[in-house]
Amino acid sequence: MSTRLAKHGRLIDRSKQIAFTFNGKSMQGFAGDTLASALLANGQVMMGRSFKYHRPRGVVASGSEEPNALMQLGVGDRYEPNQRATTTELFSGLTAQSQNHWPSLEFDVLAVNNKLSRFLTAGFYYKMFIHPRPLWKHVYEPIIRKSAGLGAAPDKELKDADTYEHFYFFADVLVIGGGVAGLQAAKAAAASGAKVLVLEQNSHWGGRAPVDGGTIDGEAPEAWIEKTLAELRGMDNVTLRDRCMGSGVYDHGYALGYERLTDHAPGQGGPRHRLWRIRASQIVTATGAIERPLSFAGNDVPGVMLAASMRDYVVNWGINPGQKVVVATNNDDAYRTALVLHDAGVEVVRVVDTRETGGGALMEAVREKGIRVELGRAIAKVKDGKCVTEVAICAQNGEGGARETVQADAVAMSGGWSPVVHLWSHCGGKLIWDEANANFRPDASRPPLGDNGEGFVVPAGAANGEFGLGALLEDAAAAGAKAAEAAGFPAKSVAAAKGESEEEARMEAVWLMPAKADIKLRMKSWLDYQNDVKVSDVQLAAREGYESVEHTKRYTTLGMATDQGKLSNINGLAILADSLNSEIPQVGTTTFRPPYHPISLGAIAGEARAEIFQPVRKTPIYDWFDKNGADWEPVGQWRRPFSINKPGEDRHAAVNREVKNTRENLGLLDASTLGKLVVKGPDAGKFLDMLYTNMMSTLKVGKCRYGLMCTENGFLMDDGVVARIDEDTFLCHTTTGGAERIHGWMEEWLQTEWWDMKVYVANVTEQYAQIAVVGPNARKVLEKLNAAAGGGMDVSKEALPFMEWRDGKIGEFDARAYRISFSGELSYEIAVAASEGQAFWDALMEAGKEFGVMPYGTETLHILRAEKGFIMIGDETDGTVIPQDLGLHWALSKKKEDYLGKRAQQRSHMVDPERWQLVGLETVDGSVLPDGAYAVGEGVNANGQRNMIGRVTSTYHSATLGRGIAMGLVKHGPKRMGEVIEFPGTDGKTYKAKIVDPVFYDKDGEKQNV
Amino acid sequence: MSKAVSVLNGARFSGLATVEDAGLQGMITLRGDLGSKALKAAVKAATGAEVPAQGSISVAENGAAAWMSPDELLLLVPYEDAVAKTAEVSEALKGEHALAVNVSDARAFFRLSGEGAREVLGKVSPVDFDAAAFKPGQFRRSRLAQVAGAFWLNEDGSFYIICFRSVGEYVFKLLSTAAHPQSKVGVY
Amino acid sequence: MLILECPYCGVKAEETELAAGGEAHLKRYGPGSSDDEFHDYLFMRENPKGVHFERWRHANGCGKWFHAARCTMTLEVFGTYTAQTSEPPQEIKDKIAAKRPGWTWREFADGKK
Amino acid sequence: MKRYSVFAVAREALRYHTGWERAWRSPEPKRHYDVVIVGAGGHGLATAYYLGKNFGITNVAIIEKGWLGGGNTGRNTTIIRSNYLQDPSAAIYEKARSLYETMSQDLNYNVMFSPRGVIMLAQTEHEIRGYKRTAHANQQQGVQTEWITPERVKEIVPIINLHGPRYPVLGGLWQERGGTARHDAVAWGYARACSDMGMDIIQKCEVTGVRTENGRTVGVDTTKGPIDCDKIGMIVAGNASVLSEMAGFRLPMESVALQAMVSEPIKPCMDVVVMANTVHGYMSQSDKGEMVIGGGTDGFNNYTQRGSFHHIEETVRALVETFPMVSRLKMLRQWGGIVDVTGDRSPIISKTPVQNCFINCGWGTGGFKSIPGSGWAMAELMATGHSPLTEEFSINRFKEGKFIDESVAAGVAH
Ligand SMILES: Cc1cc2nc3c(=O)[nH]c(=O)nc-3n(C[C@H](O)[C@H](O)[C@H](O)COP(=O)(O)OP(=O)(O)OC[C@H]3O[C@@H](n4cnc5c(N)ncnc54)[C@H](O)[C@@H]3O)c2cc1C
Ligand SMILES: NC(=O)c1ccc[n+]([C@@H]2O[C@H](COP(=O)([O-])OP(=O)(O)OC[C@H]3O[C@@H](n4cnc5c(N)ncnc54)[C@H](O)[C@@H]3O)[C@@H](O)[C@H]2O)c1
Ligand SMILES: Cc1cc2nc3c(=O)[nH]c(=O)nc-3n(C[C@H](O)[C@H](O)[C@H](O)COP(=O)(O)O)c2cc1C
Ligand SMILES: [Zn+2]
Repeated sequence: MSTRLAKHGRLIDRSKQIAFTFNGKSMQGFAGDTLASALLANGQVMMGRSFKYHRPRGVVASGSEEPNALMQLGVGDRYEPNQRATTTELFSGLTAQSQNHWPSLEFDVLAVNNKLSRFLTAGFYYKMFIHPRPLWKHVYEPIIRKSAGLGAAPDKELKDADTYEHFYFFADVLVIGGGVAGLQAAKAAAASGAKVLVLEQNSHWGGRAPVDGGTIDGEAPEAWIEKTLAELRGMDNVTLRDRCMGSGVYDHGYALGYERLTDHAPGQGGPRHRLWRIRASQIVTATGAIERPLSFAGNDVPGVMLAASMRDYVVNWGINPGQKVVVATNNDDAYRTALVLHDAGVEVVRVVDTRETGGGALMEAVREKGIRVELGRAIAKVKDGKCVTEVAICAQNGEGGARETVQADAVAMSGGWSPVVHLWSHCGGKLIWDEANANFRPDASRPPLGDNGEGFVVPAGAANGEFGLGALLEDAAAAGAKAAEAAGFPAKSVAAAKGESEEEARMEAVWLMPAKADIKLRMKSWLDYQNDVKVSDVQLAAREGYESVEHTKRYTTLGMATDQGKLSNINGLAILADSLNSEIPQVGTTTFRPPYHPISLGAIAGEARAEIFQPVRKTPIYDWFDKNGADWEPVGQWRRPFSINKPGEDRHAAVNREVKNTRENLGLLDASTLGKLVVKGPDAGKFLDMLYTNMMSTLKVGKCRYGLMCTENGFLMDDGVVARIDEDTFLCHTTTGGAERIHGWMEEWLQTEWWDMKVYVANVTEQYAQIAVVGPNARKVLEKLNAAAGGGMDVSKEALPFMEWRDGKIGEFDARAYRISFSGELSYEIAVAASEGQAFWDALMEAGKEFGVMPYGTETLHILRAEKGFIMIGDETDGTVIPQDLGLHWALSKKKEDYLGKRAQQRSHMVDPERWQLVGLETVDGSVLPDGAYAVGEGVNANGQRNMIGRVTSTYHSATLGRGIAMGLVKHGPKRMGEVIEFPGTDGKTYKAKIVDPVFYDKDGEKQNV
Repeated sequence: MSKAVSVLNGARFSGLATVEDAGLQGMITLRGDLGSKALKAAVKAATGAEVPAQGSISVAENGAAAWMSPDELLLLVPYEDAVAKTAEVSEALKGEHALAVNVSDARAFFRLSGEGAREVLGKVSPVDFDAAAFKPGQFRRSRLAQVAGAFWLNEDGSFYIICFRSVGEYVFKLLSTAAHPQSKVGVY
Repeated sequence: MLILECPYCGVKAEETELAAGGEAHLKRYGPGSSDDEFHDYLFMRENPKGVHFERWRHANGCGKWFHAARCTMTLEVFGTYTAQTSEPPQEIKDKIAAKRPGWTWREFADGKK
Repeated sequence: MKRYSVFAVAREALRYHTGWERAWRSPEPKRHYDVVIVGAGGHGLATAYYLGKNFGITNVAIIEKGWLGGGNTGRNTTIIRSNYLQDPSAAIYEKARSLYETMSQDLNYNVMFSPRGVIMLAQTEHEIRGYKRTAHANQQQGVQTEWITPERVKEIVPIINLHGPRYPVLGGLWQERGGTARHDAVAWGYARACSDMGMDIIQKCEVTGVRTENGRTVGVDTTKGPIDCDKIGMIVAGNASVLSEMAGFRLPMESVALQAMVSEPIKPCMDVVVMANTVHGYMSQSDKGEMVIGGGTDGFNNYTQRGSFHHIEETVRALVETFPMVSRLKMLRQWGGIVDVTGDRSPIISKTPVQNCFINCGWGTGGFKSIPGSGWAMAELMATGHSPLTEEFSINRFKEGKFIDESVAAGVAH
């Protein structure tokens, strides 16, 4: 039962009370508390349930390594599962709920799993639930899924109430970690003039030192930290960020910083998280070290804590961790905890030290306080329960017999320290085994390599395996200087601050407690708390042949929980090495992957949500359509009206109306999205002859020609009308999707293959608003505009014949008019400056009234072209179709010996007469063929699939003809005119369709030539 | 004639920095041999500015020339003069292998000004905006979040930003979001 | 997240400003070439563990295509150079030779001039 | 071999699980094998398994440079479906899917095949047409798929946002018997069965050379010494080019990084697999509770098993937009794998210019789902020299221009 002490609490402000609730209960904490410290202060030792066995769990650590104390935070659109109580700063109104239990934390039905733990060992599910087959999906899996998972999922309709953003930053030296090593390294690097960025994940600087004591330059570490911070803040080549975690180190010096701006003060406005995208020449990882638990039975009972963490709770937050504490250790550092506890008035019942020879100065200091220290001893077992009550002590060197039982309500354990090597390792930094401290530390000779092939990460301080204050400050100063040097800033040698801490006796590697613990104890000795992986599980994995550390990890899930094994990895692989009679270095570690500590998906997505999730490209007439009933359809990044619906009209009715009206009166289409590429130069014609399958160099100035483009692989990729502007200038129209693609395609060939050609290309797509004026009345409306303006371009049949273009004035507007038609009607495509696009559109709509003008959308465009048998890129083509399939031989120049795709089209499969060919399709009953339907032939193929002989490429209801029309690719199609073939629908019906000529309407093209 | 409207039609947002429609701006894409005398002369004549050095913009009274690539410049001229000046430049470069096209209407044009300008741009563009790294007169083509864009820094600390017309609205919203009054980073 | 220096505008561009373009120095085969030649040109790709020459476009930038010499195992960049060449510059080849003695790639190799 | 069952587990529990046997032996290599399979990924192991099961060929070594299942089989997002468009693809993927249905029983190892259903969202008119086309094709190919309305999509995936401002959901292609499986277990289950048939799985042993005599393979060189064999199957995914180089032929292949990530585990909230190809992200929830998320490949040749972060960003953006509730979940871990991408993004299962040397590669971003079918067909090809399922996947197709292009209908092929 822990409570607040009268003394200590360097991080809390006792004058500021903060109210919060836990599982509905209101509680009080202080400013500066973490949720974990506040809960402890309120006597809440049990904070959650474990993943598999639903065992009661309390907080074991004080930082981001915490595996147990995970909470559901917040409500409504700010709800968030799996938040660590230890990294959650307390704020008033905070609401927390413990997770993974039902109905309550105190009483959890699934705690039966604990009783069954003997059956539910590692990998049990691979061996069970095999029979009977259907039960897995319908019974077993649902049950397993329900009991697994941690926090409750957010509401299905949750819309995050917060926003997020990204920020790019460039630094010569990035220092990750704001402990004394980080600060010392930063100071050394900054002195060279390098631009330095320092990231500290916590809201307070200095790391462990203020708690661990010792002196720096003769004063308390805290004083030095304040001074150094002040110095660094004073330098304009240094940037310090707290609450900002170095989340990952990526190739070429890229690093992510995860800044938590409002987690400690929700709803204050502004982004919640900011993801820093940092590019650094050099990165110093001064990320400290993490204490390891000891593996003894019941080491997961609430009240059992890491020794240094318990010390943190006392010193930083003034927490009284218990009345009677047992300290268990294999090293000297834990004695600091004993001292701190004693000094705080907590009874230390025992210090149990596995070392026969015990420790050094710190141990003596403890003994002087009259605290009982027992050497060569171990914890045999902590009695199961919702909190510590009894601790059995035995000889370390035995099976756990001959126990002495002591009453205690808390246990502080220390199994030694492991440097935080994650960020060093993310990009391939290698590790070496440090025998003396029994841990993996960075191997300076094998760092991760940057773009120049040189190392770009330098470890510093405890993160580099240097634990003594003196040594680690030296190490850090050197690291900072080295990084600056490598970044091109020769160090002005900064002497390291002089650190002094008690001499420490050598620790002893202890992986199991007691050393020969029997199976019953091993089945209760936890390695990975959150995923409920015990010593016996790793041993089982080894026995069953999952010998690779990667197999063991995946078979037992060791280290796969949300703490990513920060506490368990080393202990686990030591057990594995032992079971394999191998050495720890031989077994090796699993791969370290970002993020160091989980980061919100919101932060990763950044600002890109809702309206600016992705750019929407809009034509100059967009707003008009939006106001006038546009039924929008995304076309690439553009948005185009599928149809323009009158009030109360559905899209189908609208389309039929638009089609009819365009054929009978006058239709307007916003064709601005069509690509427009200017191609200019003495070699322009020659160049286009290579790009298009047909001849462009022979095109006369003033005329237009329809052209096809193929990939080098022979497949049709784009089409459009090319206009010759002058002797060496062409304007090439592309499909809407094609503009950027084809522009890039042209540049690619000009730059990388035919760089001797004198050709320039410019993409002028968006310079123009291009409007198709279509229908029998097209000429009338243009002439009316001209008349009104008194003169203008002559748009008569004679002056502007089909497939020609002219520059001039249309009404008030400077325009270029192309007499081209994708509908078979009399049609002009008129380009005006985009800025005048809306005005021009308005003029046409106004003048067109008397001629029955109506805008039409993409669907009508498709139907009009289909009625005329014109192919559509993306419908008739899909990346596997060549022009020959579409009967476009007329567009394949015989004269040219080469064009892109020509060689490909000579390959055996491309000239195969069995290829499906384009035809028109007419349903026998006039109905509309289903989209994408396939025509079936006789029998099945070698794999028992029904033989298919064709497919529908586009199909519509033609309002003009009052029936369904379609185009399709059919085996030997053109030779089978009149034949009826069958298309089985997915609706159970079979559609019969007659093979016909693809031109359904105005076969001789009368209408467009008037 | 006032038929012409800029894509943002005068839109403006004020937060960490001020984002505003910089209105209609004459722009001419000029491709050619940047070393040629004729071209230098044509640029001078059209804009009053010299051919800029790599990665920079040279500004004159009422015109400017920006370096787009080794064989491309963007000439800035008054909107009304764009058509005429495009013709002049083409005329002046007759005989040379060059291409001049009016792209004034294919662009959206912004001004980003105020204290936070560097920071705001730093949220959407993978470019170092540290005062030591990005100086007045520098011209950079890069990314504005998900679209291509170009920008340069003026003596007064404001930026001009250019993107394609069709995404003008996206970029305006993007910059406005980045300029949220409570999103100060505080590094520049 | 690679950074490559664009040889045209001198910008140290990050990957998001670039577009990767696959194997460099391909020789185009058109009509008249054998099925094998054409097939190899279109599909046979160098895919080495180690030194590789490849194409990139400074897409969100000057728009130019350029070449990069890069190690596919360490991602070390030996150098970038313009696309208007059918062979890597000697000094880049030498630089690679210094760091990867005995390297070979298609017809190019250590020591070969 | 001791069979796995609830009774076996109960029995073992009483003696604290001390009696379990090794799932597979770790033998030293013999001097000669009838067949050497290079690569102990899912495809290599499945090939070996069916060589034994269907053709009685058990003098087989499976040689693995790392740990078995540690390649892409051990790092994929486990989507299993067979709703492919082209006949050859549909045939082999459906064969595989149907074998998955009974895999746990065949192998006596619970691979947790979970036919929970897969939806591919249509978010453009073009996608609608593509998926309707696929549904029609699948009907003729004996693959059960169905075009469903947005309302139905919402029923099946309550957490989805149908009305995203950018790309509203217009419907989907639904394969009810698609799903996921426990990827590691697939490799382990096959390994256990192979080992039980007397095959040798040799881990931490890299093949460094392929020995040939007058156009025939005779063996391989490895870091554990030379091994003779009559036939070789190269089944090494991202390393295919490296192996083919050793054997003296080249492949129409490039190796690039594909990344994936998982969120922290939460209670069940999504019972199907959803793929959103327009915005390019896909997501499912594992039995342990993490949201398993993947997206697109990097653009450049890479052997590092690390990808570029901006692809993770694009994927996450897409999913936050499609499933707004994930915004406040956290990314727990990200990783990459090296996928083998061919000229038409479809696999190669084929004889090679070298006699008795067979190759199976090019599964790229989508070969977990095909493991049993591919193994089945590859075994048939290696044992008999012919397999209808592999016919169209031969290397020669590139010369003839006879491609198998799946990008036609769906953007991606995970
Ligand atoms: C991130 C990601 C997500 C994916 N998602 C999906 C998905 O959702 N659905 C799906 O169906 N597919 C998916 N895939 C694809 C799928 O994972 C692969 O296609 C499939 O696993 C390939 O299996 P394999 O056995 O051919 O290759 P691998 O599993 O990679 O096995 C090849 C083995 O060969 C070994 N090897 C290589 N060289 C040598 C040598 N010289 N000597 C000895 N051994 C060697 C390797 O170590 C490796 O173990 C995904 C892939 C990735 C990377
Ligand atoms: N005596 C022992 O056995 C022993 C062992 C280990 C450490 N120590 C003590 O610990 C201290 C070591 O100093 P140090 O500075 O090297 O380590 P430190 O632990 O004091 O400081 C590391 C700092 O880095 C921060 N950090 C870690 N990962 C981060 C990330 N990804 N992003 C941002 N910030 C991150 C931490 O919050 C912490 O503030 C000394 O006081 C030393 O005496 C003692
Ligand atoms: C379907 C799937 C689910 C995974 N779930 C987890 C998980 O819950 N926790 C975890 O740490 N890693 C998880 N991983 C990732 C693995 O830890 C590992 O990163 C991945 O297999 C790649 O291996 P590597 O990182 O060792 O290279 C998962 C991987 C896959 C394919
Ligand atoms: Zn460039």
